[in-house]
Amino acid sequence: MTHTFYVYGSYGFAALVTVAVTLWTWADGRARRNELAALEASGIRRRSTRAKDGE
Amino acid sequence: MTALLLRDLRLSIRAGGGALIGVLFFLTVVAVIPFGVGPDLALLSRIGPAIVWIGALLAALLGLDRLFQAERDDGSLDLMLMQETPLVLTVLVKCLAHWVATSLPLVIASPLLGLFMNMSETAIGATMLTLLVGSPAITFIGAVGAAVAVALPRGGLLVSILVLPLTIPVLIFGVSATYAAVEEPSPFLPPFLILVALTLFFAVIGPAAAALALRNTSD
Amino acid sequence: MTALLLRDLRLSIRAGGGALIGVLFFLTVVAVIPFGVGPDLALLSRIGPAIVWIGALLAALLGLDRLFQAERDDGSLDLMLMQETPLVLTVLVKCLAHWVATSLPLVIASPLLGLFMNMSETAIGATMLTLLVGSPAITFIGAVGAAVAVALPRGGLLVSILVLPLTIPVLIFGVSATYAAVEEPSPFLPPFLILVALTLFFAVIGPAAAALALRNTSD
Amino acid sequence: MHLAAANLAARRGEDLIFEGVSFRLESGEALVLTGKNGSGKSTLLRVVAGLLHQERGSVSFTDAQGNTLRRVGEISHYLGHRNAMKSELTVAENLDFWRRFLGQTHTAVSIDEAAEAVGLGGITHLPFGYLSAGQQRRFAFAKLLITYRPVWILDEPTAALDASGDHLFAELVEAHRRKGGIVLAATHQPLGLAEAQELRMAGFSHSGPGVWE
Amino acid sequence: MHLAAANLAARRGEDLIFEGVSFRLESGEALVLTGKNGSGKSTLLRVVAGLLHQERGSVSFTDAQGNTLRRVGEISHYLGHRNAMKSELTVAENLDFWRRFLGQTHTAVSIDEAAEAVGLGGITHLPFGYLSAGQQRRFAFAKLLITYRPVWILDEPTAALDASGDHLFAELVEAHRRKGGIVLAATHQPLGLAEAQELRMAGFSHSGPGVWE
Amino acid sequence: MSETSLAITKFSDLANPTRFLALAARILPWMAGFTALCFIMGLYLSFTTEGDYQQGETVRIMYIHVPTAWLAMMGYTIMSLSAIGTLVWRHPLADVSAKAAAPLGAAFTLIALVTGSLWGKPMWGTWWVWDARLTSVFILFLMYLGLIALNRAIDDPSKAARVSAVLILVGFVNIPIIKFSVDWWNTLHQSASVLRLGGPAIDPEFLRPLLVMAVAFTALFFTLHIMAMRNEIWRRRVAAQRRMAARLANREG
Ligand code: HEM
Ligand SMILES: Nc1ncnc2c1ncn2[C@@H]1O[C@H](COP(=O)(O)OP(=O)(O)OP(=O)(O)O)[C@@H](O)[C@H]1O
Ligand SMILES: Nc1ncnc2c1ncn2[C@@H]1O[C@H](COP(=O)(O)OP(=O)(O)OP(=O)(O)O)[C@@H](O)[C@H]1O
Ligand SMILES: [Mg+2]
Ligand SMILES: [Mg+2]
Repeated sequence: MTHTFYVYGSYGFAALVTVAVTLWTWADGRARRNELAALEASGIRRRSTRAKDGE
Repeated sequence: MTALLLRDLRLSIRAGGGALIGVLFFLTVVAVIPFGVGPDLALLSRIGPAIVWIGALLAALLGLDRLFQAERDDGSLDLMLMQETPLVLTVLVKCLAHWVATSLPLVIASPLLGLFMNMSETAIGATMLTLLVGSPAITFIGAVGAAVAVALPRGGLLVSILVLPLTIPVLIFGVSATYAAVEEPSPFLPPFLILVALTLFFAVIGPAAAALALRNTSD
Repeated sequence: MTALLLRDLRLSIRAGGGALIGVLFFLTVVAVIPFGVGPDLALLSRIGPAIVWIGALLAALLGLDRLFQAERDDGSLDLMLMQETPLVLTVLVKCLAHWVATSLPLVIASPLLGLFMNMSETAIGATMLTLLVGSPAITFIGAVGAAVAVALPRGGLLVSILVLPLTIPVLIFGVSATYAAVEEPSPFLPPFLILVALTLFFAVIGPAAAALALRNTSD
Repeated sequence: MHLAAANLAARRGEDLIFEGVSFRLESGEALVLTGKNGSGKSTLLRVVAGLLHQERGSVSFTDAQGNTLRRVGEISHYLGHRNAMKSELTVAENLDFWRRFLGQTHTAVSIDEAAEAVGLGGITHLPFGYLSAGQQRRFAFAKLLITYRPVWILDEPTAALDASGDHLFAELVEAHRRKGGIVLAATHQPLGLAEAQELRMAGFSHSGPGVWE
Repeated sequence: MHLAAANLAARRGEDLIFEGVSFRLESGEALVLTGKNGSGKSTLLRVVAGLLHQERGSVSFTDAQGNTLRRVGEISHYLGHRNAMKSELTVAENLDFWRRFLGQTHTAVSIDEAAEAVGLGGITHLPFGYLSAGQQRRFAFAKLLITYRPVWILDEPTAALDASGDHLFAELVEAHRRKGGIVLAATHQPLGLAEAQELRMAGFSHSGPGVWE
Repeated sequence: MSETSLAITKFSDLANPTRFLALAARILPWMAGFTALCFIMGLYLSFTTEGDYQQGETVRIMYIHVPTAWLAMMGYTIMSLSAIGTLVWRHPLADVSAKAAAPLGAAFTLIALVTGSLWGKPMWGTWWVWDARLTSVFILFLMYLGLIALNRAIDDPSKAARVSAVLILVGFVNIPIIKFSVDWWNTLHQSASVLRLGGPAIDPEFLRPLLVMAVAFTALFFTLHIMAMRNEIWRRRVAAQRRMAARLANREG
């Protein structure tokens, strides 16, 4: 009884899903960070920092 | 609170047509199933209780998603939320009204459906009894979904999805109690008592959770 | 008119997650069935097509009754009635949007459901085909009911009496065409063609009747 | 170009609400309906818009070329008690839908301009349901600007508007009239329109016998 | 007996709409909220009625015996933009339901008297949906009379009312105040109330940072 | 008013979003490293241990199936705890935690379902049966998807969180059903042999890789969860700043 297909199928599928979720989470984080940077660049800043700058 | 019960019943007759829609939906389902299983009367009578229960479950969903949405749309919900009477009680009464308007007719019609499905007298009686005892649980669970639907502009399917899985235990014990009544070796009482327990459990949990959801979604 | 289609689709997505919802709803309904009838695979595969069709009916019923009521409640219906574009067309497009949003996902998901119900390839294909062809008919019939519901605010009962019985022929021919495809002796084409005819018939009658009802709304 | 109603009568339920109502509005003119609650203002507007069947009489619109149209609704904007906007969609989506549904016209303004015109530029990305009552009413009014229609039928247009909103509304109506438009409005508050005709509705007319009498 | 709010702040979506709102109303006093569209009048009323959670601050009601109640909603009538009546039921059925649901009080008037008081005696047998906008609003107001509650929270109560309706409304509110009631109303039109305090709402307060920033 | 003073008056000062971000930035590299290490060890162990005399090679599926099945349930439990945080303390981080956990839970549930199916075909001779354990896990999967859909359908995040929280809590009844379904309804599926009263009843030969893999998957879950929470906080921050920008533009213009 080897059932190689089922064993590697399981490991393959698990790897696929975990890698996909990891990549997606990471890419999402990058996109958000870029958005924040873009907002910062366009001069919109967090109110707290704005207040500290005395604006 | 009787005022609320009466109003909701009156509304369901005037507006939603609650009482009939369940029974009609049900007849439609029953009209279709024989095509699936073929004219095999024995088989039909075997799956009869299950079909009646599934029909009741699905029929309870019709209209349930708008239980509180209609109240929100005309502003009544605001007044109910402000009221001293515990919100849980209000929810309970609304559930009751909905049950009387949609599920009770089904319970009453179930002997007729049983005849259509070629079920034996015992099976019909057992189905009716388990439906009577178990169907309120479905309404109570549905009320949670309906309360959540208030936060959604249009509830509908999403609510049913969230709610249906929770009704599965009710279905399981309802059907198995019915079968237990018909098939000799298995005892009727244990699953039936579990069914009663489930209904009581959800009669507490359902309105409480629904009230919680309503309190948290009002804006 | 594409504007209306897009808006209605967008609304259905905003309100409840869109295409995914239909599939999820359906999966939930199907997941409930085995609990009722038991995990008997042979039986499941036999009643499979009927269950898929009943699910489609239920999905169409949920939300369909508010097709025009929602438009009336916020006043959009008035503007639509005043418009030059034939009202029939508007109704047709709204039906189409409702069908795309709720029935089409079911059609697309039906192979998956077929697998769950342990149906054969032929049965799955036939179910998908008959659903694709037949489910619009249910939407069109429902539209008449929805329009009547607007015209007669107290006509709730009437709507269910009107709509559900009319869907029975569609359901019956849909299911029997599916079984004809699977079981050898009975020919597939006759019931299938009747189904097509029914859909075409209701595609004409439904929107026309709905438009007529809307034009005659009491206020 | 003119809008004319002749000898209109309308029924609500079993009762005649009014009868013998006639008016004629030339290009640039406005008619303000006043009267007590329940006197039939909304009913008259809905009859003119074609949303309610009149019992007797007729409404017609004659354009600059002299063509006469019976279905006045088709060339009218109607602003009822309800705003005809979906609270799930953003303001921009709502307006864009109506613009496309009602048919684009080259003389109309863009959505952003319309929002600007009702004093709410910059928040068209918000869902309509998130707005306050007055903001919703203002955007419902913006709907009249995004496609051009010669006749405006307005039912209590300034309900929920603040003072600056009232002012803005009067200006927009005047601009429409200057362009040759016709305005028909029901109201309880002074609308601030110059030289508007006024029609006082009196409610339940009992002079004519009903159908059953 | 008094109604007091201390340092209230409320959020809509993610934004603070107002903060630091305080007032104190003794028995017989009235507070009128004014301000531009979208300035937070309705929001404040909903916070006081307990329909919206405040972000900070507190509202409390102290009755004649000196007992303090935090859930002000329980002793208040709230009249929002919507009328809280079912259009399928008759006016009498609607009012009767609310009277029983809100709890009968011996100081309150009967349904017919309430209908009379809002100037619409004799049509309580009609379905609510058959009434004109102003008639509906009047009956929504009648709801405040059928059970006695010391605090009235009114959001644009006179919207859709005609001149006689405005007058009638002012009289009913004055009568309530004479009996020692407290009134809180948001409005764009002068309500004709004697010696009412006024609170001008300004809209979005920007002083405090949001949670996410 | 400075940010910290608000945080201290309103929330327990342990967890305001800004502080959470700082903490996350510090511990995430360590967690990622630990996860990778565990996986290397776990995978090595699972491919070097003996096959079962009964199940043969397929027993190796267990090292994935069982940890992911546990995590599927744990993910939901974490969501339920967050839901309590949302409803009782109205804590914004709890909202974020629940929302971030849903897709992760769904992913692990999917893995458990698919590996279970892949195990079932050789063992039971069928991909799928409607037995209580399998169906209740399937329902868990549906509930994850439903909750994700619900969260997307409501666009006010704090309202969405409160609404979902109620449903999450009601749906928690499913977790004991999953756990005890094998005992309540005698079915095809294995009953608990590790997580049970009286200690594990499983050969240490299999227990060792199983436990290492379980630790690895758990570490992965928490790493991803913290990352997803951080993303969500950033997302809300972006939205808040955009709104403010729009409002300022509106005011100046
Ligand atoms: C799609 C199908 C399956 C699903 C959804 C599923 C689900 C689960 C779940 C939720 C657990 C955790 C239970 C707990 O902690 O008490 C579990 C554990 C387990 N499953 Fe499955 N399973 C499936 C198929 C299988 C198959 C085919 C086998 C092997 C023949 C199997 C063997 C096991 C074993 C050995 C455990 C560990 C039990 C323990 O030690 O606690 N499963 N499974
Ligand atoms: N459900 C909601 N979600 C998010 N924001 C909202 C919501 N409801 C209202 N708002 C916003 O809150 C602000 C205040 O609204 P509110 O209804 O309190 O104003 P108002 O003073 O009553 O205005 P009006 O005079 O127009 O009635 C508005 O700018 C509005 O955009
Ligand atoms: N759907 C209906 N069915 C029967 N009667 C109706 C209906 N709608 C309105 N009515 C009646 O018709 C009369 C006129 O209503 P209408 O809405 O035209 O009044 P209105 O002048 O607009 O009043 P308001 O100033 O209050 O808006 C009212 O007395 C009302 O009771
Ligand atoms: Mg009117
Ligand atoms: Mg307001």
